[in-house]
Amino acid sequence: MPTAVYCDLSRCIGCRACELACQRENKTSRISLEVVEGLAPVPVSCRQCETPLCTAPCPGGALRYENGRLEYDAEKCTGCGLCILACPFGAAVLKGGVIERCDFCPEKEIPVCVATCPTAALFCAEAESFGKNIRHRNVEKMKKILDPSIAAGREGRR
Amino acid sequence: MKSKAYERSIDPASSTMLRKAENEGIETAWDRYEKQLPQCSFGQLGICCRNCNMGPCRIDPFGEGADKGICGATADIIVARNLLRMIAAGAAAHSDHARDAVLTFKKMTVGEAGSYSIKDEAKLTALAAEYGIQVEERSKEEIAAELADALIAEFGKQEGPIQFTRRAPVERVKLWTKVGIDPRGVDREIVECMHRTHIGVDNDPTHILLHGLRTSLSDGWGGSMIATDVQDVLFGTPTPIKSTVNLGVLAEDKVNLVMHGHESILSEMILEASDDPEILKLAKEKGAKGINIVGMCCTGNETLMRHGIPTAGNFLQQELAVITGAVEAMVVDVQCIMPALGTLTSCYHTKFISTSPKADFPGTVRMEFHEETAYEIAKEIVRTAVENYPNRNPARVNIPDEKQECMVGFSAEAILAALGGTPAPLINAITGGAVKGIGAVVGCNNVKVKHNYGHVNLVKELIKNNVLVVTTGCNAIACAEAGLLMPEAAAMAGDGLKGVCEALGIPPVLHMGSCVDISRILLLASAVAKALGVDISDLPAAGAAPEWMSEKAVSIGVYVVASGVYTVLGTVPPVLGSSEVTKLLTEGLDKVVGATFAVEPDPFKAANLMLKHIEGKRRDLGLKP
Amino acid sequence: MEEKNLYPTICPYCSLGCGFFLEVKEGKVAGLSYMPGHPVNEGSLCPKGNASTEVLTHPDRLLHPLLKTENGWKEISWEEALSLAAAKMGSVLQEYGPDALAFLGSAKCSNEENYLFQKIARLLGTNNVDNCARLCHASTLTGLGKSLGAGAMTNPLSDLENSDCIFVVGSNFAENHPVISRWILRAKERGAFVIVADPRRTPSTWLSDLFLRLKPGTDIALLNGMMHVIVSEGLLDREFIRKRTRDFEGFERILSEYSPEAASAITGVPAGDIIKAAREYAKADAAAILYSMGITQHISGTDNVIACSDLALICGQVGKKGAGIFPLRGQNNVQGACDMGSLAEYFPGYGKVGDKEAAARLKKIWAAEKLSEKPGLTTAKMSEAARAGKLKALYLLGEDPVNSHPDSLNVRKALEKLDFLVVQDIFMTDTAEYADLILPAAAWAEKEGSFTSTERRVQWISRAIAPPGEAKADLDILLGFAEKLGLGLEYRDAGEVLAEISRVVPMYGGITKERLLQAYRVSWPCPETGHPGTPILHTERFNTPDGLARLIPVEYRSPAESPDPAYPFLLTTGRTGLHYNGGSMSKRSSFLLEKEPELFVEINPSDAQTMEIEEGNNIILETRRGSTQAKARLTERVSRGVLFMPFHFSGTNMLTGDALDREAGIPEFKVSACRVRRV
Amino acid sequence: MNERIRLIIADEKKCIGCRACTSVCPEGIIHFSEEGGMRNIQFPGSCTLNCELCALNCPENAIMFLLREESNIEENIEGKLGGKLEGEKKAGENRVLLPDRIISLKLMPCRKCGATFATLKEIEKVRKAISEKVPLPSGGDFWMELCPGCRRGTFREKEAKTLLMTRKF
Amino acid sequence: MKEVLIRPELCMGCRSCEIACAVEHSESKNLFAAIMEKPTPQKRIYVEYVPEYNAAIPMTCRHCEDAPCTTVCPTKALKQDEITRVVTHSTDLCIGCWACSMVCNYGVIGRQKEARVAVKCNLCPGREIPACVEACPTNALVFLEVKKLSGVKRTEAALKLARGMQGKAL
Repeated sequence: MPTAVYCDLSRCIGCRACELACQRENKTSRISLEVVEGLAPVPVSCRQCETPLCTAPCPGGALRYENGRLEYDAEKCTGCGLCILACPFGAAVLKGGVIERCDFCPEKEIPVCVATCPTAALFCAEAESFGKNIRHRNVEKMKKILDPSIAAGREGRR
Repeated sequence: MKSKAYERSIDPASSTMLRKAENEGIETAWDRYEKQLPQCSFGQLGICCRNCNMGPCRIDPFGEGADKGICGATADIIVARNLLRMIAAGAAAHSDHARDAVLTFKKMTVGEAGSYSIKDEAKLTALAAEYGIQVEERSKEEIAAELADALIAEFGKQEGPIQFTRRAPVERVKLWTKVGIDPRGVDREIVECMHRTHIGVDNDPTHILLHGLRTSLSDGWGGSMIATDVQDVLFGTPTPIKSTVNLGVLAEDKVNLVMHGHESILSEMILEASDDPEILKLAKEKGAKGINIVGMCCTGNETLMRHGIPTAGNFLQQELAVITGAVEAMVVDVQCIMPALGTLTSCYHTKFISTSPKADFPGTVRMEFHEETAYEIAKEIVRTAVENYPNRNPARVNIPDEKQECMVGFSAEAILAALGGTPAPLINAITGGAVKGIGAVVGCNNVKVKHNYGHVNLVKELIKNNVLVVTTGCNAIACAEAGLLMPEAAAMAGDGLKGVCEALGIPPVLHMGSCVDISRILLLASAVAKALGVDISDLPAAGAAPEWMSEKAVSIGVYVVASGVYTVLGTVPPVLGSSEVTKLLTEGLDKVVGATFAVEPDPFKAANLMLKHIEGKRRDLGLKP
Repeated sequence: MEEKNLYPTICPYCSLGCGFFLEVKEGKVAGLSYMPGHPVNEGSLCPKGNASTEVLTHPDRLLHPLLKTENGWKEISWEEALSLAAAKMGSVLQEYGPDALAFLGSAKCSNEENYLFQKIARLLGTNNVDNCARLCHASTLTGLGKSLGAGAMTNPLSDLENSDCIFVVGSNFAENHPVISRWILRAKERGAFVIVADPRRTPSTWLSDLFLRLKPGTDIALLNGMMHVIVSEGLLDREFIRKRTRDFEGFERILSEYSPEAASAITGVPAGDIIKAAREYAKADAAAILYSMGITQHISGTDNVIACSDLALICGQVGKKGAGIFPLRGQNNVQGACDMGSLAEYFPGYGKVGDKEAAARLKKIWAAEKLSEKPGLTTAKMSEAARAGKLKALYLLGEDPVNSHPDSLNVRKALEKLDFLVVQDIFMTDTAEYADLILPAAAWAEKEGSFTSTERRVQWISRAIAPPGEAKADLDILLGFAEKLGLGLEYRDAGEVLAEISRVVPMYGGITKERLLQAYRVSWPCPETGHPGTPILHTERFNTPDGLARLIPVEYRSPAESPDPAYPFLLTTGRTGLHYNGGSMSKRSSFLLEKEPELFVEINPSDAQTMEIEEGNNIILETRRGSTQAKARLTERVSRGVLFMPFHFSGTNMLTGDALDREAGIPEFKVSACRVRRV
Repeated sequence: MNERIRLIIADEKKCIGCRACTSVCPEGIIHFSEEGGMRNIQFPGSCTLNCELCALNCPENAIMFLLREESNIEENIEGKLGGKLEGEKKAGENRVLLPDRIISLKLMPCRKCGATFATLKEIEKVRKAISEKVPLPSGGDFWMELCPGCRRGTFREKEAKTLLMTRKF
Repeated sequence: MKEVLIRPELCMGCRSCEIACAVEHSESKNLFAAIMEKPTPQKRIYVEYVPEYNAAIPMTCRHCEDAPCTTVCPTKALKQDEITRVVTHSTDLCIGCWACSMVCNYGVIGRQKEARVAVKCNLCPGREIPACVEACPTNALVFLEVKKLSGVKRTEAALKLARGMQGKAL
């Protein structure tokens, strides 16, 4: 299941609970949040790309796309850090010879950043669910502008 | 975007009428089809279900959305259920037709069906023998009465086989029994279809389809076959006869009465009534040179093959006949009658007369038909037509010139007779390789296919390859219009078939009747199989329905396959939404009944599929390729 | 994996009362787990909550009682410490009388501890007992007390999801109570309209549908302006006004001066927006008002609160699902500390000091001979009295007035002037530096007791781990102290204290330790055993003698200080998401500190440009009371002429004024005139 | 097992300066430093450890070992490196002691913040690897010129921009 | 430019547009063949249901000006034509990072599971009218310039008014 931690930016209040929870769980925070111009908070973490560029230069096969997800094998990692140079998002860091990137907190039911997010802005889901959420929200908005007479008409049709 | 008239039909007469319609701003089935485009994909794939009011439910064929209905039915279940309901409806149409014929037959024996009589005593005796009815020292009415009771009992038979199924080769019957699809009374099977497809009953696609096979067999070897045989007893078993077809059969100076629909009971009486001197006199008075009765669709096939009454066209030509502006009355009973005729006839002087107690339409003159007063009503109908003659607007009349001669009336008995009373010459021709095999090409018209294009090209391709073609229904009329039903058409056949046709003086395409008469094809196949000492599924034979559209056609297709004949469909049935059902129909059935379906819209490719199948069977039988 | 034990607990930071589990391994805190089943936070936690365990394991924790000597701090035994404290306090009592003593309770301590603390004070004969609610929500107590009869949040937080319109005024909930955003967003998902009135463009405003950027301190003008619209457009709930309120006639008159245009002139909010906000609020089926210290920390704090309450009342938006007034409190037990009577003018359960009946009732239960009938000193007055030499000894229970009280220079002076200062805390604070005696206390998870969250939810915290070193639970320390004083208070544990509380405080009547352990979610009033608690207040009647709410007209008054040519900027203060109040806890989280390490001041980029200040420059801020240095942060969050500073770092409150609300005595932290220059 | 002295031979042409060797060496005897826009990797001439982790982990196979006792060591080295190595030859012994070797590689400054973050050779290698995977048009891998921090920042700014477009307040 | 515009009041929720879209973006462009194809053809228009109104709203790419998805796409797989404003997506360049999906305000960037790439409306290049619009049986989807749609709506409103007046006169 290629899932990733996504952020519904419209809900994010930039509180940084995610960073803190991640740091507590993983020693290094693998999600980084900054509030751009004090107005727009954006968390960045591994996008779990489905055609990950980071695997391209990996010499030992430590990073590979398998079973529909990006797998990392620290045993095989040479610590060369080339993957970090390949990532367009700068979403991973090399620390002590291993790659620190979001691995969904395997020991937890849900990643801690998602669990702790006070506004439920972060969520861990399959990529397509994001669009679905937004569409539903748009429907809610459009609902208001729908002519109430339609509703009456549809009742009859029902 | 409206298609051009010539893109709609290969028949010049039809194209002419379509152009006339366009000029007059008249809407036809083709126009309505184009307004339906694009058609609902869920419907086309058979993955919508309206069997309960939690629904309608539908399955996303691309797997993103719903993969189950509310009750949990998958695409496979929904498709199978929908297909079963189609079979049930088709079987119901045929068998109800049969019921009407048998009931008339029964009334006739007790003298309640005034003008009907037994026309084919030989067949009566043969049928009685099949039912073990004593024939010696009994009047034909007595025999008929007992036979009628026996036949009526077949419909509601709760247990035990339908008698006519035993006409099939023994191997076939054994197979049916083994698989558990040896049918019981057709009424029971249809009711069971409706029960099984009700919410929460049968939900295994294979299990559902097996019942589909059984139901269709109760139609093919029950309903349809009873209809054919009873009509033969009542109206005579067809024998080869010549006539004409196509819209050109309408007469410019006569009262034109078109008989459209399916049941012979009505048409036979109208034919009689049209000869009534009183009516003929009236016609003269009204300025007509006479009364021209013509057939349409399967009623057309019935009167064509029994009486040589000309036929104006097949299913898609029903509106075109009216559009000629020369039709005084369009008399209809049941099945395949477009409700659009109501609006259409109102644009002309044509009277749209509905007669069946079961079927009424918008804009009709209602003249309900009952056996007791059959002749009187028929006379009244003809009179209405005649009286309408003065209303005809000559300015709007345009009867196409095209009419085509044809030789029809090849009932199974007639074929045997043509062969000299024994199937041996045919068997020899087949084993000898002059005739590669038998192709049964049947079915409706469908606006999704250019009118008659599928029919004519498929048949031509088959005879070219020395396959003797038997035909019924709308395909038969299409072939007739294309001149394929003439002995001269042998010229279009391959050398082997040509030789056989010329020797016997028969066309390479044999007209076996209306769509309900596909039972005749089953009998012919059984006869050939028995003569070869094999099962039907071993025969070098294949079926096709290049332009099928009705639920009857679904039932036919299924019983033909269940009887062991490989069948190629020219339009896609609404089953592709289920890979399981599709696989079962196109592959799995081979293991069950020794035959499968194939779908191929291109008639040439379809012919190839059939030829390949026939060649395969020939090889299996050790016959010369 | 080794076995970890999970202990349910409640977050020690803000007043929402979020639940989580402490992971305890071999008697040590190993981490925390989320509690998705908790009705307030549904498992989520803000950054402070996430960092809360760092407090428990921090090396700075006080481990032994400390005595100030000439050679610095000296570790002494508990016996010595408590004897000393009792002796010193006793001698002051003897020499100067009870009112020379003062007790400053803590909104961070449990109900039981606060109860005991004020009981000690009152048994010693003084009402000089107060807590930090004075600094944040005293105006709520007085304001809502006057109009509705109960100074507390009317509905549970989760009820916000049922609101169709949420009007947030003077609250940056997204940073200070992040979990509230969850409920507001949920309401928004249902189509609710969210209005945020704030001088700053805070994260809370990001979630709003309408943002009213008012000038600091002009809340009454805004609220009256909205009410003007509601009255003149006939959007009020006449039936509600007739049946449930009184004094509407006089009230209506005063509004006439606050046309949207007039209000706009004062507040700086476009008149159109005021009208829109008024319509959305009044027309909603259920509308909620959320407010916080932006309303309360003004000299007109009480009036501000009343204005909010008036708005709710005339629209009938109180006492039903999704409609109510939500004062967002600060500390995790600020509600409880007030309920327990850790207040100069209230006995436990809000019996007024001076009310004979209330005193008699208390005397009976306490078996006390007499109780002082004179209202005690509030925090600010304590400082004043100390400076004047009238106050001699002070017992501080987990408070850091040097950092958290306004005008800290004067606070320091006051502390210096004291004869004896006891500070009971978990960390060394700036205040503790002035102490004569420091008593090391247990942190929240190291003791047991009940806490009352802002939504009146009483929750029990069990002891998960032992306190470090010799530190002791506050309750034990207080009991030891009382014993030394010979007050004869005998309770075996917090449960027994709570049992007494349920007899003294009517709305806690049905709340016992056993019940809280079973279902740690009872909302007061819960007058008797078996009562289910009351999530929504005022559904039938208000808590006033006649059951009717009062509509009290309030007038806009300009803040005590306004910008002038000498001090051209308007300085406002508040919290950031990552720190907490004086920061004695949050600044001990390495992570929180790493992200927000030092004092900063938000300044509008165009102001900065004029002053030639660049991002990250150190600048000096000066008010009439003091000056401090901070890093400049250029942002559009503040409008021109406005500065914002968080109050977590020492320095901010050198600048703030000590002008007080005349009724509630709450200081005006939110508005000071200020000038700025580069270092 | 006897303690054997082995020579570490690092191939300057192959080395891209990724530092994998420095991080895996159990004794930390391979050092690196960055100054003046260069990354310097310092290899000791020889190693007594019984491990070849640095060679195993080198993504470019740029490190090899030779036993000092092997004959014709000069040839070996010269043959393998295709160049002459300056070594100290002790009189009377057919042995070479190599001095510490420093491989200096040019670093790439981040186009945004100016801080150096990777060697040019590393960047080149990664670029090539990426382009084999995804047929990026020229300039399609703009991020290669940014340090990871600025990549995050750039991405963040882009997202923020889209967010601010919809945010009214 | 012409856009796929939505008239929710006319939508019956039949999802014909969704299927037509998936079929149009299949190898074979034929329904019966498309359902068997791998990777599964993917729709780029989404019919969302509004329970309160028993109505449905089709949603598809608006081809925003200054489209956010093109801004955040690191590999330029998403590109906007400067003149036509059509936002197109190249599956070759897509690395499946879903940054686009995060910033799309309409939630209309979908995902091809097997190919692991994003899919979105490209207004059916080579077609005069996009497949979804053509498939709509009730004209709830129209392919028009925004200005034109207002024109259509005005005409309709005028017609309605006129009919109403007639009704009264009668």
